[in-house]
Amino acid sequence: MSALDSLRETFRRDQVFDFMRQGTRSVSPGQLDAGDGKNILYLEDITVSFDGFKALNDLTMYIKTGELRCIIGPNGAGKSTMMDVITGKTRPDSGTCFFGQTLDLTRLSETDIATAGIGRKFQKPTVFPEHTAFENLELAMHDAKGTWHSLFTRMSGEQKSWIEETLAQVGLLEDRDKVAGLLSHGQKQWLEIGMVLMQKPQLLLVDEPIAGMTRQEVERTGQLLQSLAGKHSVVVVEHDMEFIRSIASTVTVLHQGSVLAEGTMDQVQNDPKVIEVYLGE
Amino acid sequence: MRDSTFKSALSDRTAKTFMGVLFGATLLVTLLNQIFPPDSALHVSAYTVTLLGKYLCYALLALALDLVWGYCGILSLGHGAFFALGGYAMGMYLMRQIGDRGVYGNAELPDFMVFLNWSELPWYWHGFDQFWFAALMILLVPGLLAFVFGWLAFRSRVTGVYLSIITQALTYALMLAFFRNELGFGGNNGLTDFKDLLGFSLQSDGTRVALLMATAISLAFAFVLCRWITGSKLGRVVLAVRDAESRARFIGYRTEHYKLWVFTASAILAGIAGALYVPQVGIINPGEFSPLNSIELVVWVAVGGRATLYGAVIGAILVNYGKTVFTGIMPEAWLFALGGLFVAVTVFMPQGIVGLVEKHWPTLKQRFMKSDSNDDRPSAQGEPS
Amino acid sequence: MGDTFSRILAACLLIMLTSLSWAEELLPEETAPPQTTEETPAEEIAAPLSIQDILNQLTERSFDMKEAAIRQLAEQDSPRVIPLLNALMERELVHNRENDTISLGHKADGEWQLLDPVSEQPIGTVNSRAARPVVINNRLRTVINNQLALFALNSDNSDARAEAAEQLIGNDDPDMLSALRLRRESEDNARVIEQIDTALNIAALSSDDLTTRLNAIDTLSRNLHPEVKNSLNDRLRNTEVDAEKVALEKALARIDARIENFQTADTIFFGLSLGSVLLLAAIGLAITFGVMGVINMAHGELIMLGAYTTYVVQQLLPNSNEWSLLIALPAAFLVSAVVGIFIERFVIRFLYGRPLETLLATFGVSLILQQAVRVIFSPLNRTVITPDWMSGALQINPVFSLTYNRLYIIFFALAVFLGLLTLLKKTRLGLQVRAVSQNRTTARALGIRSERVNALTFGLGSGIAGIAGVALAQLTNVGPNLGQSYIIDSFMVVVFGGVGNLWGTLTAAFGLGIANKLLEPMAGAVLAKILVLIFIILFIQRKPRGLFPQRGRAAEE
Amino acid sequence: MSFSKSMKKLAAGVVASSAIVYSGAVMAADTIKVGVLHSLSGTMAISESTLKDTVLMMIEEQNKKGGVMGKKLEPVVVDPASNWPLFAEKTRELITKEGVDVIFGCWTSVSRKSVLPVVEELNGLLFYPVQYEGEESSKNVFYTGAAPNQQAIPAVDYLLNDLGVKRFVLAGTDYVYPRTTNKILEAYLKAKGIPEKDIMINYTPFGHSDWQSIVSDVKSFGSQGKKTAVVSTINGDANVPFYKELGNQGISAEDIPVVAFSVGEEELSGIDTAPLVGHLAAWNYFQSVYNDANEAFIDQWHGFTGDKKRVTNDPMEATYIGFNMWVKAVEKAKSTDTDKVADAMIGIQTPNLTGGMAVMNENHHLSKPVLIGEIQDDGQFAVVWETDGLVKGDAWSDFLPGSKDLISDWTAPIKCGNYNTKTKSCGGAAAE
Repeated sequence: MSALDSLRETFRRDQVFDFMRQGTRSVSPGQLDAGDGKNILYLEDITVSFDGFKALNDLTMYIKTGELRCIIGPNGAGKSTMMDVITGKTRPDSGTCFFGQTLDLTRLSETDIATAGIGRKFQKPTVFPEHTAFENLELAMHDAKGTWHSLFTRMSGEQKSWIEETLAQVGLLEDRDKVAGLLSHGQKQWLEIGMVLMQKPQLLLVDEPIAGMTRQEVERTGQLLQSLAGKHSVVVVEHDMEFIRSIASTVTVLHQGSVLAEGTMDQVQNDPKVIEVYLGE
Repeated sequence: MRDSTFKSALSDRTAKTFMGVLFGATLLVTLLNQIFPPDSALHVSAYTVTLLGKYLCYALLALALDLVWGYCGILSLGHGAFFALGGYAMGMYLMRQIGDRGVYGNAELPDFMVFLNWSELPWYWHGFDQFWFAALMILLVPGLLAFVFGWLAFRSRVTGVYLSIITQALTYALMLAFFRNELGFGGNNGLTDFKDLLGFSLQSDGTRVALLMATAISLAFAFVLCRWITGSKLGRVVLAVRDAESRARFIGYRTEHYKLWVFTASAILAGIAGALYVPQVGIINPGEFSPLNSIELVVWVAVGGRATLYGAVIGAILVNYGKTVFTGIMPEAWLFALGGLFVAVTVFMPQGIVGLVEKHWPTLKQRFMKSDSNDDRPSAQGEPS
Repeated sequence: MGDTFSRILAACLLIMLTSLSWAEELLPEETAPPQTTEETPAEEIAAPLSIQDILNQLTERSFDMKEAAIRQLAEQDSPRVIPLLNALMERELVHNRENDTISLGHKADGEWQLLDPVSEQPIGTVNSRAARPVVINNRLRTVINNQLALFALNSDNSDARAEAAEQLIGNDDPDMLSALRLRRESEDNARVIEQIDTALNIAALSSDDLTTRLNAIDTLSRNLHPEVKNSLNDRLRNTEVDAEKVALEKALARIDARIENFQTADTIFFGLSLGSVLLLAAIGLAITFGVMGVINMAHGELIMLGAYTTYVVQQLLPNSNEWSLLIALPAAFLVSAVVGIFIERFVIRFLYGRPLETLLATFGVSLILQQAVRVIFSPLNRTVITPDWMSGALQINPVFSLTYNRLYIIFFALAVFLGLLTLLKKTRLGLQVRAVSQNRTTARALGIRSERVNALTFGLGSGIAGIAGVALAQLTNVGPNLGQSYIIDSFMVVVFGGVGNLWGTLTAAFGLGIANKLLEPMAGAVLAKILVLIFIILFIQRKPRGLFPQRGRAAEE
Repeated sequence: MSFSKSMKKLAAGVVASSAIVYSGAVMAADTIKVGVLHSLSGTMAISESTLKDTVLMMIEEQNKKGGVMGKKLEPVVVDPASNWPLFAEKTRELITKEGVDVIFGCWTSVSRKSVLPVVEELNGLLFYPVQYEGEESSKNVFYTGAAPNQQAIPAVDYLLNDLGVKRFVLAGTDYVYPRTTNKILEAYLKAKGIPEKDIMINYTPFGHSDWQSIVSDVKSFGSQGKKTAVVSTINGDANVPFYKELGNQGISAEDIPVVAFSVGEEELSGIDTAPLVGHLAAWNYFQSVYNDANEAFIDQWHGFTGDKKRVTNDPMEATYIGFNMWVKAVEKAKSTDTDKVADAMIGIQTPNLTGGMAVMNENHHLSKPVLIGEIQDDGQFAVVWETDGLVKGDAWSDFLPGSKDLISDWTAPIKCGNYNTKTKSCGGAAAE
């Protein structure tokens, strides 16, 4: 944000000066404030439009701390766009998007959001092809991320073992030194999940985790995600109804950029609107 | 031990081989030049010494570029600018050292200022009579320029072709600026007719050899430094930025900082190269800013082989040696050879000479692999570490 | 100052036509054999001399002598005067060193065909070094032109008269003025009258009568002819009369004010013209680089090839310079296109998806092309003749004129642009090009032979570069370095405009062109350029994808 | 050889050691090697490649005559590729590696400046054939081109006296030659009583191609009542677009004559000169000069290049003079040793191509006639004015404050390139 913008910020009529808002800013910026019972993510009337076409149409949705939420919806329903908004890749035209009580995600950069505790696994697995699996995790590891630090840092024993644990968790221990580019599609998916885990995120956004996985792999992924829920909040976007049924507590159906229905799997499946949409396809 | 430190980088095998070859060659040349009388068959003339010195400067420059291009994926078409700025800083020092031995015998002003009747020394020339100051500037000026430029560019995520083109615009603008005599850097003629450096006459073989040595040492130092950087976690992050920038951002790296860091570091190295270059060739002028030079530099790295460091060095030396030879034996046609080489390399050996060698010489490859498993990414094939 | 030179040519031609007719009638009487005089003309001055004698004085080296001779010649009452003066202007009066006489001469296969200056009868030939054209300098040219103008005043053609009158403006030689006055009475053509009045008014400025002077000043204050301004300034320096001073200052102020406006108009025109040059240079690149994502460093050399093609065409058709350009255009297009396709097939084909490496390869290619040209055409610049319809300027008024070549080039650039646009939008090839540039795999899936399309696209881009070369050959050097001087600017334009967007390229070209020209007066040529570059750098920071960002292979990276 | 060893130990002194390198190199040679140091590629190839051919032609001619001192001449051609540091490197190569006895080369000032330290260090011999800004005189360099007082000053005199010019535009490319020349002219014009406001100075970058604004400025500057002329020191490449623009904006020589110092027959050969008739150039030689020596030279040139259209120009004449003088000097000194030849050079006379004699002065500059020619429609110049006698080249201009007291005299007792007549001392490093 350039100096000018911040100046404008200071003089916004609808806002009190920062120094007077001390009370509300009890948590220093970058710190998450999402105690138990509170929601960890607030999306309120978010609208995003790409030259005319509304990808999100005042979408409102809340994610509770520690819950595992599945999001379904036909193509172009705005699932990925929503993820982009949360991770700061896309800026909404209107609406608010808070991480916990204090962090206004629409103001933070991708990096800030990542460090604040939101990890994202992309739809198309993106890992660092020329690094080994181990190194991929090392890079993702929750740690100081400054340039000078990374120049002088040496990996400590527990960091090493932590990485190995995660490798085991995503079942890549024997491929630890394989260059990521050479891993199979499924392995890449896992590696990426592993990387997200290494970030110690509060909130995981998982975009189509099981694409291109075998049956067994799918099951293991399911277990993995469930095991994560609780200490982390997890948002899964998926097409595969079976998979969702197998893991989901709450399901949100997106349609044309806004929430069509929300509830348990059975509820949404019997929801006439949902049926209409899906049969309509 | 995965995270290389300066010490480990110093002691790793490639570095050892590299420095071995480097110092071996320079020492040999030095001895041949100093011990044998000029008329003996074994004598190495001052010509060869300065020539070698020039090659090593270019090698250092290529090394600097390889760091940003090979490892960080930033194709800078403006690295010549940093080289030239370093050169000018050194040139200004040498200029002031001439003192009253200029043709006009003016102790204050360099000759070109006298005959364009400048009344007194422009402010930015002050301090350059001190070597330490000049030395500082050699690091500072290119560094600062790179920092400011990079900060602007990377912050606003200018990438790929766009970045390349504006780096080119940068060096082009600087060239035009330095051509202007009003700027007070001697315009097209640049700075020349240097007398001595730190009190040693630039025309004595002793100084020449010393300069060659200095260049060799700084090249070796830079090489080890680069290996350290690329071997450290920073190096891995930088590679990550090159391969999947957004991914790196989403796991919490301020990629622009990393790019900026590497870009600046590389610019400083380029500056040093320039500073060593000037006293050996005896002139610095705006031609060094010419965008074509920068492009050619990129080609050296491509010829040698990207993201291998020593590839860049080999490329720079080979191409320039070729130039020296061909401009001599086939003055009319050498450009054909050069152009042909560039085309052939980019089309038929994208990994450059080094890549080719590694492919067709498994035994050699083995040797490299062992020592390079940490950081020789392009050739990494899931080798054991 | 208008295009004096071409004006003179026109005048002379007409005069020759009119005068030749008389010459033929009078020939029989004038068949005196060419005699040569050994005496120096100095002594002879008094006695009446034959035309041949007068001419022979031109063998003198001193220009004063020559001038005297010319004036003498002009006074002769003979139909030969005008043709001879023209011959002198055209360097067709030659000094035969063998017998030290002057005669008409034409060079033909290394020899001078000499003609008798009076009878125009051939009087033999001498080898090319035995005779030399009579040398005249600027002063003599002015004298001759004035004399010719004087004659032309009474020509039947009104344009000739007008030009003659303008030539005489600011000339204070009394008998010239009287001639003008004489003409003024019988003259009916408005344009001629205007010119004559200007001339007479200027003369009136130096009359002794104040009121005449004031009137003259008043009428002149509406006149932009530079001579007017000069003479008013002169007057202002010399006059003591306050009333006149005031009047003069008012008049000058008025004139300057008008000139001011026209100068801004000038600057805009210059900007447009520079813009059109940039557009021509960049537009081919907008295809190869913008649409295909090939960083073609050899683009400049393709332009150069176009320029050389123009040269070759003119060499092949030596006596058709007027329309040889029309042949050069398609020729240049073909040559560059073929070379382009060649490059694409043998180099770039292997490098798709690696834009930064195409840069290196094509840089090599550019070196080769340059040296090739040096070897074939020698490193010297080559002459490209500018056809008459392209030289000179469109004189809107004495202070504001648009040079034809630039005018044409502006239109030409726009034409090329529109042509290209329609090609891409309307034709099947255009469709395929865009398809491939968007997504080659899908395009292939749809059965588009992307191989072929690529080759054709690159050929197209290169061909257009060739066409640009034809135009640029009219403005600048045709030499091996032609390309280098345009390549960087072209890239700036394309990137500034936004890769892959033709409209962007158009806007960028004209935008930068005009900006440059607006800066130039205050900053100077170099600084202006630097400022523009810095602006581009900063602009790219703000909008990292240029003016009109567009998706496309180059934009992807 | 023991001698040279001890020498080596004794003297780190460069001159000595390299003198040995040098002599050692030539001892073996039974031919005399002549270095040719002109760019064959890059931006300067346009002008320089012609001079390369000229030298080769002269050598061929000389060898036909039986060489020099019974030895054949052997040309060594290298390509410094218009790259200034490369000029220095190639010089070193020519002298130490090839062991040439003399070098003919350079065109731009910067290339000469870059070569200068090397020839001085290795005590080589350089003949520099191009008109230049002066302000230099080296023991090892002979300047056969014009110094400012052999081109600029007479030209301006012609404008002042013969054409009655009152206002001057000094237009040049922004590098040292125009800068210095214009400084000199400015001082000179002021001395002649031309007020500041009647002098317009304008600099443009190399290869400047868009002259619209500048030409129209000149046009309006010229329409102020007083006779105006342009003194152009615009460098090679930029001239074509400049003259084209002049022609198109209808500036004829009668209105505003342009007198150029860097435009010769060769530059014109790239332009359609019809609209330029009457514009001027000042040189020491024109191809159109009529005398047998010149005709012979032209024929020889056409023969050598096999191209009847090839033109000759002033730098070629300078090369011609320089070469002949060197031959004479070598025969006079009976040696190719630099110092001997350099001493022999002074006072040498050879015919120039304009019907007179060229004299090498003690300041290593020539005495030459100055001619002013008007451009003709056939791309040639017609001489309209020339100096009565020879003008002696002045190494240090009297019109620059820095150098008015400096002279150059390489004969005993002064033996100095920049001798200060005030302090009676040899200032600067050129002393040794």
